[in-house]
Amino acid sequence: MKTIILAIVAAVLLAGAAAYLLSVNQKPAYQAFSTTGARVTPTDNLVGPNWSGDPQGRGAGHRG
Amino acid sequence: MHLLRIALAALMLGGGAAVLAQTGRDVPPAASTANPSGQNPTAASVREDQLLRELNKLQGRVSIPDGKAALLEQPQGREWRQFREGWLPWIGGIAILGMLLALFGFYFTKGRIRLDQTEESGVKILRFNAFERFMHWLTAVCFIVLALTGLNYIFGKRLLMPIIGPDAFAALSQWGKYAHNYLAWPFMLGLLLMLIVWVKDNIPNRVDVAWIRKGGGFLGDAHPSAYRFNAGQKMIFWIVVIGGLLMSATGILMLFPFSATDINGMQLTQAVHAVIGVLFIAAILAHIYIGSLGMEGAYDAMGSGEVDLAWARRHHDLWVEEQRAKTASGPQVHGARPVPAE
Amino acid sequence: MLTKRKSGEASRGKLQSFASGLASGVIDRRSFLRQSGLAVGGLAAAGSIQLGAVRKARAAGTAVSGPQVQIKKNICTHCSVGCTVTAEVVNGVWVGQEPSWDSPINRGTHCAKGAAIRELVHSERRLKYPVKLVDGQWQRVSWDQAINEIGDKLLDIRQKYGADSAYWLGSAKYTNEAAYLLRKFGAFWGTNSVDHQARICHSTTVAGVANTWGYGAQTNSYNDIRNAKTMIIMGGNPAEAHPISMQHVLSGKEINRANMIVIDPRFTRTAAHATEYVRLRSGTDIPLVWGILWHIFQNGWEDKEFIRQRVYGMEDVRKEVAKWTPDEVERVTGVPGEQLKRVAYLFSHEKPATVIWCMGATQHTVGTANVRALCILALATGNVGKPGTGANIFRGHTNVQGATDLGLDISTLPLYYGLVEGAWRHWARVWDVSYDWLQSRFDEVPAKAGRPARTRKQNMEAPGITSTRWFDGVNLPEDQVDQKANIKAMMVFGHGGNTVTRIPEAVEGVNKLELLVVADPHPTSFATMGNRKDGVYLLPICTSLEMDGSRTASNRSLQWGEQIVKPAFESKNDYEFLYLLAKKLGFAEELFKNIKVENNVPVPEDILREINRGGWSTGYCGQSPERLKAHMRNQHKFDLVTLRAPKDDPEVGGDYYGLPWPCWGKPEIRHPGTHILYNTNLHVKEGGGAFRARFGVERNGQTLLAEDSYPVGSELTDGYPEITFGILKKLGWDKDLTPDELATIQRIGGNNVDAVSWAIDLSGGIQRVCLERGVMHYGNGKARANAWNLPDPIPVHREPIYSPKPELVAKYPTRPDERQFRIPNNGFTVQKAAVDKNIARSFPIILSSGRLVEYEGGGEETRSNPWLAELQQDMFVEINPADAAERGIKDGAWVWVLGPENNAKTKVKALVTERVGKGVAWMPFHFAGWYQGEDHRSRYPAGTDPVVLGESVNTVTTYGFDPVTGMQETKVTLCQIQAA
Amino acid sequence: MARMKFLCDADRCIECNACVTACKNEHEVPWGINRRRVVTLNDGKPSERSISMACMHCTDAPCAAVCPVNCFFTTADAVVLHSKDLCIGCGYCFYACPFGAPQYPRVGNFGSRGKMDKCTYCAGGPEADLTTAEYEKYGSNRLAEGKLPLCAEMCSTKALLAGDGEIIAQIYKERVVKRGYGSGAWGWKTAYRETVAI
Repeated sequence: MKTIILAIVAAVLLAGAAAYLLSVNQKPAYQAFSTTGARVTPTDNLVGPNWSGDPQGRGAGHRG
Repeated sequence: MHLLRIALAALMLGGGAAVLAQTGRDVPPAASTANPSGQNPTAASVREDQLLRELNKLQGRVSIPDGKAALLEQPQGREWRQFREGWLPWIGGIAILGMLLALFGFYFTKGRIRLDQTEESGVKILRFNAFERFMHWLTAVCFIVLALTGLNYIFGKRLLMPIIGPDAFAALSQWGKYAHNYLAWPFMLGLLLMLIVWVKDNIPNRVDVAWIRKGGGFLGDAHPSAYRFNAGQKMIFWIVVIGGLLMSATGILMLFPFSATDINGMQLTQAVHAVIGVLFIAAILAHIYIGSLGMEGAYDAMGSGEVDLAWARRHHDLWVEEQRAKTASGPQVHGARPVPAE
Repeated sequence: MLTKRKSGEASRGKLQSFASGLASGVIDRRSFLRQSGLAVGGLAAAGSIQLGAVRKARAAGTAVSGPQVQIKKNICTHCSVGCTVTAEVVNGVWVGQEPSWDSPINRGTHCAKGAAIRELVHSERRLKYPVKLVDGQWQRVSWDQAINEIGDKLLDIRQKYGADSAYWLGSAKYTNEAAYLLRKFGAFWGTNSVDHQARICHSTTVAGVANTWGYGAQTNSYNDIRNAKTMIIMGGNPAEAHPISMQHVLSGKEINRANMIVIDPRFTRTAAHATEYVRLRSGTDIPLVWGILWHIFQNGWEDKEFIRQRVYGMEDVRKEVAKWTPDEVERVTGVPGEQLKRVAYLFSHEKPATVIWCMGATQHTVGTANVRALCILALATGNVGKPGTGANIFRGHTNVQGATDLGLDISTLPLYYGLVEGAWRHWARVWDVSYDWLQSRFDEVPAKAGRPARTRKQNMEAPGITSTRWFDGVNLPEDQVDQKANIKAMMVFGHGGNTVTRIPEAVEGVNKLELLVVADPHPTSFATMGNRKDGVYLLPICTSLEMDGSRTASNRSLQWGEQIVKPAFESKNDYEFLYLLAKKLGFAEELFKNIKVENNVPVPEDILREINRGGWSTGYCGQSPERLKAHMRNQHKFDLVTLRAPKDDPEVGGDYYGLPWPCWGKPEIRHPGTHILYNTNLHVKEGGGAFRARFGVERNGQTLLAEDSYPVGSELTDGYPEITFGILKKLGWDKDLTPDELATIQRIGGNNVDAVSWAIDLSGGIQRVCLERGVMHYGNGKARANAWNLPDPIPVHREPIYSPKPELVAKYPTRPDERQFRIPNNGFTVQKAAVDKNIARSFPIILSSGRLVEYEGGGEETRSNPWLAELQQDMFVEINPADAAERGIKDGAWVWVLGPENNAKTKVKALVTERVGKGVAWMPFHFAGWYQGEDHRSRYPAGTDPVVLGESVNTVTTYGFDPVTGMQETKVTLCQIQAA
Repeated sequence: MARMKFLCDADRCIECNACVTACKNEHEVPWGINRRRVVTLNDGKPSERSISMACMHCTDAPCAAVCPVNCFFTTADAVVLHSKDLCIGCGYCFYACPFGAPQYPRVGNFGSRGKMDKCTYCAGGPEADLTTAEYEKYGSNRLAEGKLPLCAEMCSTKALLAGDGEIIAQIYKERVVKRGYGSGAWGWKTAYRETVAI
């Protein structure tokens, strides 16, 4: 049983690491779709203040 | 329905997710000559029906950086929907319920394979070391969660949502998606480790052929000899490896959408991922059955890692001899504690 | 990151029914809402989130259409089509735009810029407060301090160098009132160097067309194009420059199954809808038009009767056209003869036919000749002065027509009076200032480099320096500039720094200036040019949407725009700034003598009334503020095709929409305006007219007056000269004048009363009397196919300065070098040098430039609008696949475009397309902020840099100016492109 | 009850992008999210045509079918809307959509793309009509104000028609009869399984 527990812990840790790496690789649309010629000031209607698209949550936002 | 045919074909070939990098070819102009001067642009207009017949999707030019927006129309979206909402639930349902029924039927007809007395010598032999068990359980745990969350995409809204309601189901699915995306990585890691560690013991050889001819002992009562892994175990190994790699490849492609292929490629990737997924789940159900309920004492191999020497001599005789030859001081004995067979 | 679900009220029971409801397919939103636990109550909490100021107003009303919404109507400030903008304002914040269904011009529609115009008034990239450049850094200053320092510096420059050393670069985005005010301001300051974007837009059109048949403006209108059976769109891309005009063009094309012939070196979005596309080599417009005329004269398809009655000098044209046989035309233009024959047949048979042109015809060293050739084509086929015909000149900016009319032009005073003494005396009377005082404001010019000196009077009557060459006025050696001293101060109002050719030399000019003032909603590229450390002021001026005023659309209709919101941030409107500056410079009292000023802001209605009091020559006398506002209230009453309101309507009965000038007489006589110019099928009181008899009555034994052709209902049934008081007496009509009209004429005439013409009679009596008798007071003359006072009386083909075919330059050279507008125009020398250095081999690709629909003008304003900037984020060059393949250039890759002068280079993206032919490249001209590969974003004051920056095409464009108007040659030069 | 549809008359569309910026203006759509865009086929050649495309609000919408959380609903006048509260941002609707309508606030990987946003036919979302909450999540609700989508109302050449399917089909048919040419109701066969017979 000990190895199973160990496996679960390892899985969760690795998943956490993957989550972090994946969210770091994630870009808001205003960055992904603007070229070197543009300096964009993001606005957040329709996508919520923290770009998650979730209008309620106030999670870590990519403001400005 | 050509999408499904491709999906099945890809499955048959066992080829990895067909990475179809269909670059957007320009639409063949009706009358493109070197110099358009003198032509009648109004009459030369492209027509939708003609274009769709020739190219089956309409690719153009847009001035915004998002290249995907240049795809005006891809009717394959409806075909993919037909596969995902029509075929896939049936394939999944038949595969999984079928396997469950099969196992259920087998259990109630052949019953549990009991350890007979000759296989309880009270002496243990190490079957799998700690690391092997760790990597197995790492992969297995992740697989279970991935399977459940994966099935949730297909059957969640049909079975679970009516029970717990859309809000809770949406939250669950959101969590399911995160779990699926992030636990996929430990699963792939575990898969890789298993491949590396066990591949040498899973190369099929003559002994396996004989094993299969005897139906693995199910038909007659004689126990065909086997090395560390018998043919059945080798089969499940290769199913896990090939299926796992296919799932990983298509999974990564889907996790980074449009990085390697266009939208039709993504549709196909999802189709392959889903079909192989349900079949993979079916296969693993059998593995879980035989490794736990189906055969008494089998769980210990992966539970504590030690099995009874007599059981081992019966089921994996050639493996025991190898072990004895390797360790001149006789079989690995861990402590003199006799462990009662559960 | 757990997404927080609804707060606990999602009861299981309600959700249960939701799922089953879903299974049954369509459910309406109300039930979806109820079943899924998103009951209205649960959402009130979501509404409590604090958001930006704009939405706070929106939060005030539950919806935009709540009771507090005020509707304000103004006119789009971008192009000259004149679309009405309907704004929804809540608590002084502009929260939404609605389609302006009532306007007969745009009927609810907009283009990309019009639909995004709300962003301009609260754009966070606006210049928010005055700034001053202090040792290389932008420093915030107050308005008072800025005006004080600028005023002192101007007075200092005036004292040291003279009035001509301050250049007043006005704007085509001005309202009519502001444009008139700036021209008057320039006159009171004492210089004729007051110009604006018309110089680089249709200056050649105004000169060429005015010298053909009287007025240099669109003869018909966008709506009238719906009547056309054939339309030639030559050197114009209305699909990108005037999108709403395409609503009328395409509707007309559909309703009449009309022929839409597009002649352009580039296969534009307009050409995509043509029924015949003609691709010619850039700069060969005249050979092409003569090629068409060759077929018309060859087959006798011309309208002989029309030519006999109303055209002078067509036989000279026949001689020139005879030279242009189909194979010579093909050799020069690249267009096969057979195709031009088809075009000639359609244009001369399937009538009414109209000619539409834009910058493609005007921005050449032969611009004036180009437009005259087009007019002659229309005249030869009788396609002028009737519905569906005429020269539909699509003007560029929102009020380039009005600003041109009201004098922002170095060669005239408001309303085309010119700079002769009679014009100055007319305006002195209207402005109620003494002519001598005005004369005293001008410099005396000493003799220089062999040129005789000029008295104040002579200098007062000499045109200034064109806006296309302001930096030559700064850079050239002192003795080459024919005024007291070089230009030392640039006062830039609403004008981009990147729309004039030869930017490297403009940068040098900016460095040499002693004072640069930019009064604009945005800093413009002027703020980034050169490496100045001081002497630059940026003053925030609000857009025309934030102030009242009228603007003249391309079809000569005037529309009144009401203020939508107060000027944003610390910006002031043009009237207030000009008032404050005039006060500082000491002539505010004279300038605003009969214009009411309320707490520093002159009242626009008063300015328009002064324009009405002086606007007799061009018919700007009938458009009173009250009548214009009545039109804006009753837009829905005007017909879609005739633009006319029903006769019996109390407020706007019988008027054409916007009282298109000329609108004769005083507002009281309610002249309806003139929808179609030179239309002899209507009574002059109904908007009829004839060609102006402004070139005399007779020449070389031939009459210049119309022959048995006259406006319907005219008492004079033949050609007649301009009407003066003397002629009125000869006709015995002077008894119709009222006593005070007579008194005014006598006061004006002084000892030569008979010479008082219809244009300087401030009482309007002569006009009133003539109108009553069906006579057009500006005469009934012939249009001139031969304009003997212009450099090329009959338009002649001349190769562009940088021609890709050196062998043709010998046969068709440009005009010899000559001094024009106070500085030398060495076009001939430059062309010869280009041929000698074989520029065409090292710079083999023809470079043309033009419009994008998403941007406008210099682009600073539209590139600061994120909704537009997102659609065009990179400056690019269109290059033909064959040329790209030769140079290993892929679509979307970075390339260098190299220009033949100043070894200029620009780093842009390549757009590989067949839109341009082999050996041709095209670039938009709206970008700025990058310069020869360097990104100058940091040079803008903090936070005012536009969203999108890029290289300016005019960095690589070259020398070349039209002899008549100084127009630049941005439509054709040479370049080399190489992968970056 | 009306069956709302879009029809873009490609023989009038001049790619002026008024529909795009009108949508951006009306709903304050952020940079990077393109509810509507204009695609030009055969760009630069005589057969070139531009078509404005957002969401066609399909009959039996593929997006609604494949959504793992069933967050879509179709209103009585056949406008396909969705709830951003239920959406888990999985991106399946984008694969199913024949017209590429769904947009996502974040781009990069499948993981956390945020809630899908798409053209709402100016009909808002499940929130109560004309409330601030609706505006923040779905934009304005013109249909509730008795108006039509602003993209079609402001189209410079009246190429983009919006409203009841029969009415706009009739308008388009009359145009084609009068002018003698028409490249067809783009996307109708795929979206509505029927097209305008010209």
